[in-house]
Amino acid sequence: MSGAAFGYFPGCSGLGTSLEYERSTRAVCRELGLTLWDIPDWNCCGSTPAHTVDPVLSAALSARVFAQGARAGIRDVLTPCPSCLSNLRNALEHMEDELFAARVEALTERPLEAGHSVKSVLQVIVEDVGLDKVKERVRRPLTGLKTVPYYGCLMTRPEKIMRFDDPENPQSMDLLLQALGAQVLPFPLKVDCCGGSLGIPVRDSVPRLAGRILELAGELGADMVVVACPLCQMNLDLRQGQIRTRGLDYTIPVPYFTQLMAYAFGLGDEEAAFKLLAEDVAPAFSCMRRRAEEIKAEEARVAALAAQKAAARAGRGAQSRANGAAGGEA
Amino acid sequence: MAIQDDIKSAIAEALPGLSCVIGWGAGPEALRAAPLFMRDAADVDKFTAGFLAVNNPALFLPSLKGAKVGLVVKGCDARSVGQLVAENLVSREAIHLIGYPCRGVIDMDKATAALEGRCEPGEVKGLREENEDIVLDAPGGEIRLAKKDVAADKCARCRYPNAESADVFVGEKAAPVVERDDYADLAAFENMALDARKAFWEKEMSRCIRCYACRNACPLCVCRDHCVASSREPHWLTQADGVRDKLFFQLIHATHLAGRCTGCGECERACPVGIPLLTLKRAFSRQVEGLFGYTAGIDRSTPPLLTFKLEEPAIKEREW
Amino acid sequence: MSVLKEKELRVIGFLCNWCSYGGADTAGVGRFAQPTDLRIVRVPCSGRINPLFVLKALLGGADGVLVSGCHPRDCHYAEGNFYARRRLEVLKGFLPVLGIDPRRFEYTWVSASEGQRWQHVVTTFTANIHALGPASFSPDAPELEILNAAAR
Amino acid sequence: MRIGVFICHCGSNIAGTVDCAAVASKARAYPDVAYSTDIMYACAEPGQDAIIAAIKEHLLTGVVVASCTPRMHEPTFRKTVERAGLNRYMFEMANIREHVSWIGKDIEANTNKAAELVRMAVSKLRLNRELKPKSFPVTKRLLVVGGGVAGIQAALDAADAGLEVIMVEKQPTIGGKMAKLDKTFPTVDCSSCILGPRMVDVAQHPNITLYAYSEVDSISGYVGNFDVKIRKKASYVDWSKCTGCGLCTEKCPSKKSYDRFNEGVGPTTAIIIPFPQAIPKKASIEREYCRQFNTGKCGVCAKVCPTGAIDYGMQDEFIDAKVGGIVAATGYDLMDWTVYQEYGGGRYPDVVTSLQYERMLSASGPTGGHIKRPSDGEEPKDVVFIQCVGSRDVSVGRPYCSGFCCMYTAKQAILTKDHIPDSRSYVFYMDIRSPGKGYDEFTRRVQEEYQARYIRGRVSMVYPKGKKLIVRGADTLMGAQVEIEADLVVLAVGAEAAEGAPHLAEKLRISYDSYGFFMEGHPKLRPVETNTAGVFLAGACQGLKDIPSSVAQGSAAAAKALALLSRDMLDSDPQIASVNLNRCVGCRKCIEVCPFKAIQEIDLRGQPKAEVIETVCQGCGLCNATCPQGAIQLSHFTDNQLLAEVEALCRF
Repeated sequence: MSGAAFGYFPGCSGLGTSLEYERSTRAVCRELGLTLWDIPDWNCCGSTPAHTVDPVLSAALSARVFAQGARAGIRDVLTPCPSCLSNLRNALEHMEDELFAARVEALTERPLEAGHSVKSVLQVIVEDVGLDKVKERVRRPLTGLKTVPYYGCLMTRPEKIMRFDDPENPQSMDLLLQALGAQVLPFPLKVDCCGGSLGIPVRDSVPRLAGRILELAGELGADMVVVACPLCQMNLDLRQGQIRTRGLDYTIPVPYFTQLMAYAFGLGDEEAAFKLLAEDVAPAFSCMRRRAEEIKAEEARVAALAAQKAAARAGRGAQSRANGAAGGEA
Repeated sequence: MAIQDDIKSAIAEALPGLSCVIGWGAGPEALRAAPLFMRDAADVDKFTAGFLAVNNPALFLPSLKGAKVGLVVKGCDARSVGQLVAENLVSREAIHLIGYPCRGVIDMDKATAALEGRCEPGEVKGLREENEDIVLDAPGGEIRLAKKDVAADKCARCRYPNAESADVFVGEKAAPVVERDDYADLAAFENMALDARKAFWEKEMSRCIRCYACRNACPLCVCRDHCVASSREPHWLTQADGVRDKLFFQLIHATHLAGRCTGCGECERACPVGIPLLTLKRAFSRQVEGLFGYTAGIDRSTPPLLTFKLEEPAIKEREW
Repeated sequence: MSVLKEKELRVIGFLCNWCSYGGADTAGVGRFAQPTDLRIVRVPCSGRINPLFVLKALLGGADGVLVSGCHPRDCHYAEGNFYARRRLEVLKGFLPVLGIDPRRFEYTWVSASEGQRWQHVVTTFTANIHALGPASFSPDAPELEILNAAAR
Repeated sequence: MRIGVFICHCGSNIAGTVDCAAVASKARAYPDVAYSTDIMYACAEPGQDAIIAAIKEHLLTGVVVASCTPRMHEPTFRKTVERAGLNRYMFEMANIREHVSWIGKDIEANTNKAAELVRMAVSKLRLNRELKPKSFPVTKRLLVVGGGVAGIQAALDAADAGLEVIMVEKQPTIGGKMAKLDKTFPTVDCSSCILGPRMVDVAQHPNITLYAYSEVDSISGYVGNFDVKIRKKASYVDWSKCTGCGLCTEKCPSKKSYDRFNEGVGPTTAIIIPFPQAIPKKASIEREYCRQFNTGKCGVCAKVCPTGAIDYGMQDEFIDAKVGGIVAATGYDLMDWTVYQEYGGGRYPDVVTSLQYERMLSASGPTGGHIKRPSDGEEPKDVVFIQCVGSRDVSVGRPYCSGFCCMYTAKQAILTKDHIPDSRSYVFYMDIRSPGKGYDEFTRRVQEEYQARYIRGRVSMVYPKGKKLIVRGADTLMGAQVEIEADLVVLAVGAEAAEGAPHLAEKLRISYDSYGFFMEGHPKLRPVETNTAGVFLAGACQGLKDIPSSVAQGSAAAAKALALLSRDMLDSDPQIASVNLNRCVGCRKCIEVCPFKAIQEIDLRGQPKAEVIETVCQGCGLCNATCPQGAIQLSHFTDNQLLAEVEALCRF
């Protein structure tokens, strides 16, 4: 589906803590032929602070986003942030109830027409663009990079709201990373909780929960934990120092899948934006390159061996033919 | 007419092996032919075919069981025979069909209307066919009418002008008038609102005199003396002179013909008060053709309402 | 005899004994509340239903007719509902030519275990009939006599 | 005609929302009604006596009872009117309970509706005719479909009573699920020790013919005289020659076959005898794993077989049998639990099903009765049992309780401790369901004596970490999350009707629910009968149940079958079609559509006519709806009777 256009909703973190996600997403979408129109004068989706206290207010915030989009002729919205996606989807879902919609519209003072949709960047790349198209764009394959994909709790759940991938064992990011050439390790904690926003009221929760994820990633021998959610990324990356004080004995970079895509597509440092991560990706990439060399050498060895065998077979065949011919003469 | 003579020879040739051959001969008036039962050469001389050969000779078949009979048939007549055969109501072996290319038959209501102000149909003394016209020998001189203006409605949507199943076919086959029946007449009828359709039938049926000519003219109405219209066991109809019972009789007739009616139109032609009875039957035929792809009198398979499929691809059952 | 004025419409059901009548029983045993309009005629099999019963009911003043049998392949008599499916589908498409809204007639399949489904079917069908309102098909009703007289 | 109408209160079941007295009083105005009253319980003895008294006092010739569904008490009241001297078919019922009082609370509407239903019944009754049954001979032979414990019980009981029995079993051996179990609850006695002798009894019983590795291909006919076609599947071993020595299974070179009997715990050979106590103890070849079939080269079994029993060219064989009754005992299967991705969806070898665990516990199983982790063969120390995997879980479409998992999980926890004394068992449960003799005591023992740790809560996730499996769940009693490092996880996988059950139901013409379980005739009063005369149910095919209940139902089904087949002649239902020869025009349409070939063409003075074969007609009425002139009428459901009901409802 090349040439498609979406209204783009970066979400609050896109302007702050997840600038690297934002930049790489825009770059990757451009490369894949997706046009992104910024929704004019967008506002908070109504996530955590609002929806925990007032579902109507929360939906009203989302509804205003759609209404702003509609003014610019936008119906289909794209957002990188699963939390925003969840809230925007929930708002659309709840507003199918007329009574609820009326309460929301009393706040927004404008009715929301039907026909709006919202999808995640991940879903659009995997389902609408397709992995074949992604593969075509790869200039610098991630051969030798050991990754674990981490989807977080919201990307596929609740199932009937998100309607994307398997809720308990999603595969889309696994397949996407494979398409980029990376090695993907089966990661049982891919939808486990990282602590989310609980890290603010219950400080201890994030080191414990995020720690568990990082620990298993390390045990499996991963070079990177690849994420799709700004909050997960923050918990796993920014708080890694904290987690290390509680026993984690290594560092592991936590990039967004879009950053790896930007790298694999051969885009510049500015667009891959690895510099904005807390944990350095450089050691992981040098590991990758070393392993890539090894893989290359091994492949060459196997090819040489095969060639040798083939030559030997050919030689034997020639000899036996020669023998046969000789026998015939005799 | 050369073709008429050819048909006569075909009849004469077949007659020795048959108890009789049914065709058409002179009727009470010059514009009306009547069924002719031919048993010898003198009878054969009286035979006429052509634009006045209106009656469907298949009507007589079920009552002539036991002896081999010959029938001169138009395409639509042959369909009636075909359907009777498909339902095992008559045996194909006991019938000798002589077919000829039919180029339409007269609709007396239309002819009467066309002659309005010029003469009464009964005053016409003779008729000859000239290509696409008929020329009437009327008291005030010859009257020329275009066939298409006075032909039966069914002829304008004729798909099978030639009796394809005939044992002997005389003459060059005629081209079908249409390739498929689009039921445009029904579609036009259904342009009326539902309530208007109801009112239409209520008004039409109020004229019915319960003479059952429609039933008696139908070649596929094989119940004959055992029609439920006059039965107490089962007692589907009262004898009350109300629109409801009159309409219900037509619904019984149409329902019994669902998937069987070949559209010969004899019911409607026979109706003395001019109720458009074929419309009801065609509504069923449209359903059956659409759902089961079955054309009565042409398909040799079991009639669709006497069989079934485990999966019915054309039936979209409603979700609840 | 009549339905309750302003409250009910005349809804007649033909149900096969083995599946749908049992399903309606199961709904009753489960106390699944349903509208009161429906009156059920019990027949051994949906194949027993001559489409003329449906037409008789509709001409006789029924506002809606519902037929229900065993699910295809589950017929107690092996094949009855297969024939019913063809005949009733043909009938449904015939009704409009008479000026009867085809939504006034539905046929469906409900098994003896599907009490909840039966409740859903009855509730939905009755609601649909109420949305359509009373059938105006009333040949021989007094006002029609007047209409007919006018036509004559 | 003089009709009596009785409006039953059914205690408050009807009278609670229907004004029964008002209905009775309205009914007095209906045509031919000579007597009408309301009555407290029509079906109770005083009620029946009152009906009989009224028939005699008011010289009634027909009776309408308005009460519950005719599917419940029509036979009861027919007998009542018969006792009063009326023909049993001079009776009609109006269903004012299931179809009126129980589905709405509007007394005005209910009373009006009840009165209308009574009017319909009266209208129909006025056209009822006396009907007399005909009798026909019975085939005294019983077919039992399924050779699990329920089928075995039914077959042995019937055979012991002198009935000929044919048993058809889909697998190469009888024994069913019980044969796979190591021990049984709550006695912890050896499953094969109690089942084995009964299996041998089946094989040796002179009245039982066993067709193993066979399926019911088709069934036609009706109660007393079913015609059954049995498909004997090709086993590629001539069982008349096979001695069950097992040499072929030792020498077979394809050793990677899926072991069906052992639930895939360890592989097996392509030619197999399922287990040492199999009945019949005969070898069969699993074609998809056999080298001979896949490559055309091997033939080892044929070479080593001392009796030359191997026959690679064998074809399926069909056997026709005539039986009078049928017991369906097809049991259950485990649901496909791999939908639970949170438990690994089948990706983690050390997450096993309860039935696989049974095979590990069994001394005759592939591990020789040693509990070993499938991944590395090590003995587990921490074993976690997760209950309700596919039971009571709406999210996977399984809202029902499988019934026996609580108990076998307790048993497996005990056996785990017996096998590995220093092991620890953890059981995640929702509720402990143990209503049975000695059952609750058993689940208490496993906690108190065997120190199994019972944790009330669901497991949200199982994932591997190193050599361990981390089991994370809720402890709802503590209000806390728990994580257990397990060596082995056993899932109590929910059960569903056996694969293919709906197909068999269609052949038997019985109903089944959305999970494939067969419908009993009445949930309380006819638990082993079906609505199809002559077809009975035993065991888990009707609904999940444990071994004692399955055995009890096997015996019950046998008793019902014996009651039926002890008679030499059966009365045919007179509610069948008949032809009015005067009206029949011999068009053959009825013959064409009859599903039972119950109508034949006869010649009446040179005219073809239809004639109903009375013992073959099943009374569906398809012919009646097909005959244009209404010459063929279904007695008791004639056109006139149905028209009378319709007209009773019509406005005009």
